[in-house]
Amino acid sequence: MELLTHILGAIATVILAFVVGMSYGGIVRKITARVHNRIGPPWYQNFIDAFKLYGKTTAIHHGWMQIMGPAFLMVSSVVTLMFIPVLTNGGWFPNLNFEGDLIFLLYLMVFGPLGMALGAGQTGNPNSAIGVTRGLSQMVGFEIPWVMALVALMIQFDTTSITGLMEAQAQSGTWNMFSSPFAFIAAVLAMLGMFRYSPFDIVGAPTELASGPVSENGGKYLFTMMSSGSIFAFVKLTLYVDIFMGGADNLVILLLKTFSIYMIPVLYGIVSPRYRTEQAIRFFWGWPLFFGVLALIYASIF
Amino acid sequence: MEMIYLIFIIFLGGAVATYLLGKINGVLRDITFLATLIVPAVLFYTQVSIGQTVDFSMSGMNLQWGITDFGYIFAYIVLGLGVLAGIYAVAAMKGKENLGFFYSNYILSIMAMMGILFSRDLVSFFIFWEIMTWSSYLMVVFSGKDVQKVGIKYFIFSAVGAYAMLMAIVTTYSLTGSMMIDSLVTAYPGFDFSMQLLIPILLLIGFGVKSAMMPLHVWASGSYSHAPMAYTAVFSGALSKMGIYGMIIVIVSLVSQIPEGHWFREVIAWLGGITAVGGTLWAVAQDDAKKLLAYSSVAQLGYIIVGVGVGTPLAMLAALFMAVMHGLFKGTLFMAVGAIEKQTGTTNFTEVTGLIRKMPLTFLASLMSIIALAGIPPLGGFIGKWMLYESLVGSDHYMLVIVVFFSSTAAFLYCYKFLFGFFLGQEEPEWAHVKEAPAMMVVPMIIMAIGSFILGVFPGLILNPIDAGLQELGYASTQGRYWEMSMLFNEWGDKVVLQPILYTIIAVFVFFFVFVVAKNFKKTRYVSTKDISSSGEIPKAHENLTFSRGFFQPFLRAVEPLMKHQIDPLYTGFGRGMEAIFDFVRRIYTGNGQTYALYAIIFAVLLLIFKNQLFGL
Amino acid sequence: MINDKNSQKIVDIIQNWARKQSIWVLAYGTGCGAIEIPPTMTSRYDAERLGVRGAATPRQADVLLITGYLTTKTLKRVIRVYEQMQDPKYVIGFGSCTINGGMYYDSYNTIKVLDKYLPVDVYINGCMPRPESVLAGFGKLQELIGNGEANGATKYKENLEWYRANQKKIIPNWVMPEYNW
Amino acid sequence: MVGSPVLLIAIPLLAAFLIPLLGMIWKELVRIIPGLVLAYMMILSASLLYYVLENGPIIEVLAGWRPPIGINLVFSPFTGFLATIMTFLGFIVWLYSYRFKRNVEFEPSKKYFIFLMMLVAGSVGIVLTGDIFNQFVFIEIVGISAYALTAFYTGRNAAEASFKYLLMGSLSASALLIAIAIIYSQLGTLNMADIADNIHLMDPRFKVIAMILFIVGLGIEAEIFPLNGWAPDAYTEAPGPIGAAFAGIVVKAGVYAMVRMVFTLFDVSGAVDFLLIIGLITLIIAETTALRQEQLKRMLAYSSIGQMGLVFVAFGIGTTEGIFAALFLMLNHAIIKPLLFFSGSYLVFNSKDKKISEMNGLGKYMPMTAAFFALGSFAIVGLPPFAGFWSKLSILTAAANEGMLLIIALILMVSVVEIVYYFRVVNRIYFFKFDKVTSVVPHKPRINAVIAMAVLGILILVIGFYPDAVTGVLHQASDDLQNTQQYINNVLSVGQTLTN
Repeated sequence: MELLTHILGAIATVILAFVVGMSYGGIVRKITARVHNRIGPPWYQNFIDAFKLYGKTTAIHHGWMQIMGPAFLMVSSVVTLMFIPVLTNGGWFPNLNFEGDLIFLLYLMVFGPLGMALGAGQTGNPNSAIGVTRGLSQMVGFEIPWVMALVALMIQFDTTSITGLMEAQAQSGTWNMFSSPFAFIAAVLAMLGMFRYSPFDIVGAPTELASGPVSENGGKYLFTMMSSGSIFAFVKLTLYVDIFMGGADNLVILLLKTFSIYMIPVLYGIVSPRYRTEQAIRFFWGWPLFFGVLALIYASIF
Repeated sequence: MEMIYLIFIIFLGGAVATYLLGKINGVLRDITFLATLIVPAVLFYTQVSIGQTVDFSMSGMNLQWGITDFGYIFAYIVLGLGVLAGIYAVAAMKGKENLGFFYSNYILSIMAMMGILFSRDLVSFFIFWEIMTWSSYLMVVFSGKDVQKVGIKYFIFSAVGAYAMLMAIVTTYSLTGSMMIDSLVTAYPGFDFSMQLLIPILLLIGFGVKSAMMPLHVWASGSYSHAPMAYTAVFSGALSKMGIYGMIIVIVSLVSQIPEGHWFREVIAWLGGITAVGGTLWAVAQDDAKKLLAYSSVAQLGYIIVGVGVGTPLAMLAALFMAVMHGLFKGTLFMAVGAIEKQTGTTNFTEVTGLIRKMPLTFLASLMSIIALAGIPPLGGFIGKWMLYESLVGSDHYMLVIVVFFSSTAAFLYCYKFLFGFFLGQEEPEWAHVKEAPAMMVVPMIIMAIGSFILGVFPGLILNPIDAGLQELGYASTQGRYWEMSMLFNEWGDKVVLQPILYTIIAVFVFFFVFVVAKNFKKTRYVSTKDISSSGEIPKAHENLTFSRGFFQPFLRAVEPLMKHQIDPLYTGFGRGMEAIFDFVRRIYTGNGQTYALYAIIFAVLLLIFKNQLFGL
Repeated sequence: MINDKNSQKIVDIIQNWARKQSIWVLAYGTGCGAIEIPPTMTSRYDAERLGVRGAATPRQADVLLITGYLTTKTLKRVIRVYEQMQDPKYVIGFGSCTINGGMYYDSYNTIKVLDKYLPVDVYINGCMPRPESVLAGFGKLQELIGNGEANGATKYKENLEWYRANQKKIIPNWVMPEYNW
Repeated sequence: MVGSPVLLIAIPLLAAFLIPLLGMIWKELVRIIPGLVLAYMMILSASLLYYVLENGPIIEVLAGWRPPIGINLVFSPFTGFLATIMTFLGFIVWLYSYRFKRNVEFEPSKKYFIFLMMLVAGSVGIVLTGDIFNQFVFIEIVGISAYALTAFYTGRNAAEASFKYLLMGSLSASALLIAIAIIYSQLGTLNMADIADNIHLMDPRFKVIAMILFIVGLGIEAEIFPLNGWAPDAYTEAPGPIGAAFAGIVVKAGVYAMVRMVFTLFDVSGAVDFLLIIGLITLIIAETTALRQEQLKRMLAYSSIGQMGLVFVAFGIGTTEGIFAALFLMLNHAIIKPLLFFSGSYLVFNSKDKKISEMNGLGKYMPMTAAFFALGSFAIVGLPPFAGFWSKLSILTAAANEGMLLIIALILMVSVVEIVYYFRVVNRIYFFKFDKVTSVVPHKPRINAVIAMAVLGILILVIGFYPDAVTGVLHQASDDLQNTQQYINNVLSVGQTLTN
């Protein structure tokens, strides 16, 4: 019975993540359009796009790794989702979130992009490979402040578990974004890179790289990537909410918090042009790193 | 006869027999070679028990051989990798010249490594250490490429390390009057402070060279890449671990006994961290797979050194676990490179591409090993890294954890480069003829890849012996505190359960593969990699669109300041300078008899002048 | 269940609705018409509100936009791009040049009638067509898609030999992969 | 007791005079007789050594004149050990060069074998004699045969090398003669034991001058820096096996004389430390010079000098362990360096200019020779499990026991240099492509040469794997050298007993 709850809960989580992620994507498009003084597509535009992509034929492949790539990505997103506490007390989504910790999560999150990169590599399109190298390079950039922020939290609360961090926030009554502000700043700056909006959209850069890694993938491949990307966005946002904003007791609060934090990279991105790769890396090794170090010092002092 | 002697006699006899049979019959030689590896391995695991020792005396010194719990961990690596790489070597080296020499050297290295693990005294330790050094040196120069540069560099560094160690050994002997490692450990706290510092430093120079610790690592990239890949698997996988083995003994048994040891360990840990970062960055910059893996080995050994330097029980578990894992996955990767080299004749990423459909099994093995190397769950590499991070955070090494994490993240870059460079990208007609490597090469790779998978899911299999080994060194048992058979905990009570991860991954994967991808698989057809969207152009057969040159150029530009300062030119400059000085010294011998006679007279006069100082009269 | 004809119809209706709401355009900037795309996409006319969006590669695109005159040299590339696109796919002929050559009616090296070489679903008249007409063209295409009448790709498949013959007349050195989906 | 130590000197000298006569009967006898003589010497010396180890030293009085007046031979564990090495090496050199220059004229080969025999006999004489003037005579015998052998290949270079050697040899002889004269004038005796017994009576000023002259004179023979300028030329220009004989026999005799002088003859306090210093300087200069050599034999020569420096360092440590280590190193050097010279001379034989750079890839064409050279290189740089390791280890332990950490570090650094130049050669021989342009078709070693090399090679391995085979002898020998008083007593007691 418990197993059934687990499975059903897992499916519910995936659906929730998919829906929320996709809607957020649509909303972002809408917001972007409004900022550009346009009307923009409806908020459900992403669902239509996804459905259309799923309906397209997928007539070709360049080898089995291209097929596996999106599958890897999806697996990674869903498995990562399984280890994220969606709601504070588990609630409707009793996943595996009490059995993992942050470091594990960090590495699990890499699994998908690497698989995806392999898939992109097999297509033989140079743009794909270039996009992948950019993405990996950028990842090295933002991982440093991000990990610094996480380590600062770990030190501060003597736990590496996400649930542990949430409990610690619940006990102290303040969110981590207030109790360890530097870590929050570093993490938020790292988040700019993590979401790959402008100015850090160097991976897909449509005008330079013809959308980069996905340039050979249409139809169902693209659908898989799109939906796993949405799930992934949800995962990241929930993770931020969990570790910096005390988690969420119910769905409404979860949506509020995630949306508000999501606006940071989105709004920053709308008004930004694109960086070159090395500029992006150096950006992350500038102020974000500084705040990361501050966070570490702060955490080790207090 | 004592089983321990028997093992070494088989090794030695086998080495000689293999060499001699190599002159007569190839098949017989191969069989002898494999038998010489497998029989002692079987004897070792069945007949030799931990704690069993033999004593003998040589040149007036009492020596002792016997395996400890701690050595047993490394014996797993040495013999396991030795046998598997040996099987691989038979197929990989087929058709090469001078195979008897290669095989007997191979056996000698394995023997020397086992000897190191067996040695309970410093003299036999040193003897086996040197045998290991020169046998591996002969392997490095086996290919005949850059012999004077790479080979000599390796040997000079090894010699410097070994001689530093020898100095420590004789100093120990003069201080304790015994060559036993145990007596050194017992007597160490009683030494005066300078000796307490000198002996570990000298020993660590020796071990640091073998384990490629910065700044003693400069030999590694050349040597790893110049030795035949069949041997490099052992070289990087097992031989470098001997440095770790010694380092752990020194740090845990000696340095920890003194109050200043704390700082010592910090230095070692930081050296390890710097090694990891430097190795990784240089690996990213390489265009040759051998070089890439060589630098990657340096980096991985850096992690292990970090663990050793930190030295909490969890860190030691991590270090040793990573040592085992590194043997597995780096062995596999070097083997894969060897297979590719054999099938294509090159190991350069800019030349060979798109082998995935030609060598799928090699790709599979490489993929699993790379996942393990990158530390991505659910393969074994993750366990080691996870434990290392936990231990670093837990022991307040905040900056070090960032350094290690940076290195580990940057490792994804070269991981991808390796897979992409060889297996992905355009399939060129140039490589259309390439076939999968022979079964004897593929099977060991697959076995080892599966091994790293199994250890990823059931780390307890190897953590158990590691725990026993650590107790041998004086650590309290960690049983149940950090790990179970398939579960890991940290000191703060969190845990990672490995099997659910595996199940989840498999379940989701199967779901997507079956219902999303495989359902449509029939409808899709394979098109060649020339059929890509490249602005409407149709790439010609000879047009290679693979992106392989300057692969991580932007990244390298970004990290340029970190890579600008190399230690290698310093050594080269030092070497050059020394040679120049020597050349100057050489001119003392003018070749002129009159000068020599003059020297003699000057010498006599000088002696007369300084007779009071010299002879005290 | 998909095989069932009626349910297939329902699925088709839903899918067609989705397709018409989501048009990913590969703007092949062959001629001067490409200059009209930016105003169409940006704030004044904002085609995105109709679901029209640029696609970077033919693999992802639904609509191939031939913006203006097409030289004989470019034709081969355009055909290649079209054949790389995944079904369902549509072609919009943009500007007079694609209809009858326009001002290049007597040029030796432009394609006069695009329809002889690629199956055009919707023409947008004008030289240049203003963004309003472009939007009207997209609206027409959406209408066709919604009705299931935008079947240029099917036409191309059925009359492949005729198209090929025409294409080969223009392109002397015909080295192309076989088009077989 | 199987024979008298006198025979070790008398028989070869006698044979040397008889050989030309016997050669008239059958030419081959010129080659065979020296072999028989050397074999006899080897067996005699070994059996005497065995006897001596059991029963204590033999003091042989010549012509009935008792010590301290007459000349006496001392066959103690120390001297006997050295004599055995020398005779053994003499035999090995003969074996190696038995067919040496088979096709050349009768006359050169006659010279060659006669001088070889005299070289061995003279060296054994230097070691065995208990009389300094007699020692001087033997040094001259060795010197004359060595000059002649150096100039064996009649040519410009050989003549020049020989002349340099002669020049330095004359200097050495003059210095020694003056020193002997000073001692005789002061003490009125030439017997070593007697001198040692009465040295405290000597005026310190004269004593020091005598000793300095001794050091200069013997230092030339023992190749200490800066008196060793002749050595590289002589080693290079002499035939290969003679180089081996120089390294294995002649230098050993010089070292012996030097050590005997320092340890037994004079009671000067700083002399042992002086050995250490001069040994270190010699070691460092020679090894660094060897690194930059282009000719193989010259490199081996400098390496040989360096090893001698190391021997002096070991002696200079001054403890029994140090002496033990020095003797061990002498033994190892005596088997390893000839092996290197033997195999090296075949490598040189196959290169036009004797240059190292011309030996590319010879290992493939001369596997045996190259293997022996590699074995020798491995052994001489002190890699276990070969012989050289144990002597290096014992030197270092001896130094460590005296707390000489700096010296250990210096020795080890120099060892690294040594490794570099030896491995450069080994690399070339084995791992470079065979270069037809600079090399002629390789001459392969003859069977007798292979046997000679194999014997040495096996010895290296035996000592390497089982050093206890020789350590017993070495311990006794080092005790013997260390114990000066016993030496004096032994020798003089023979005189006493005869007087009574």
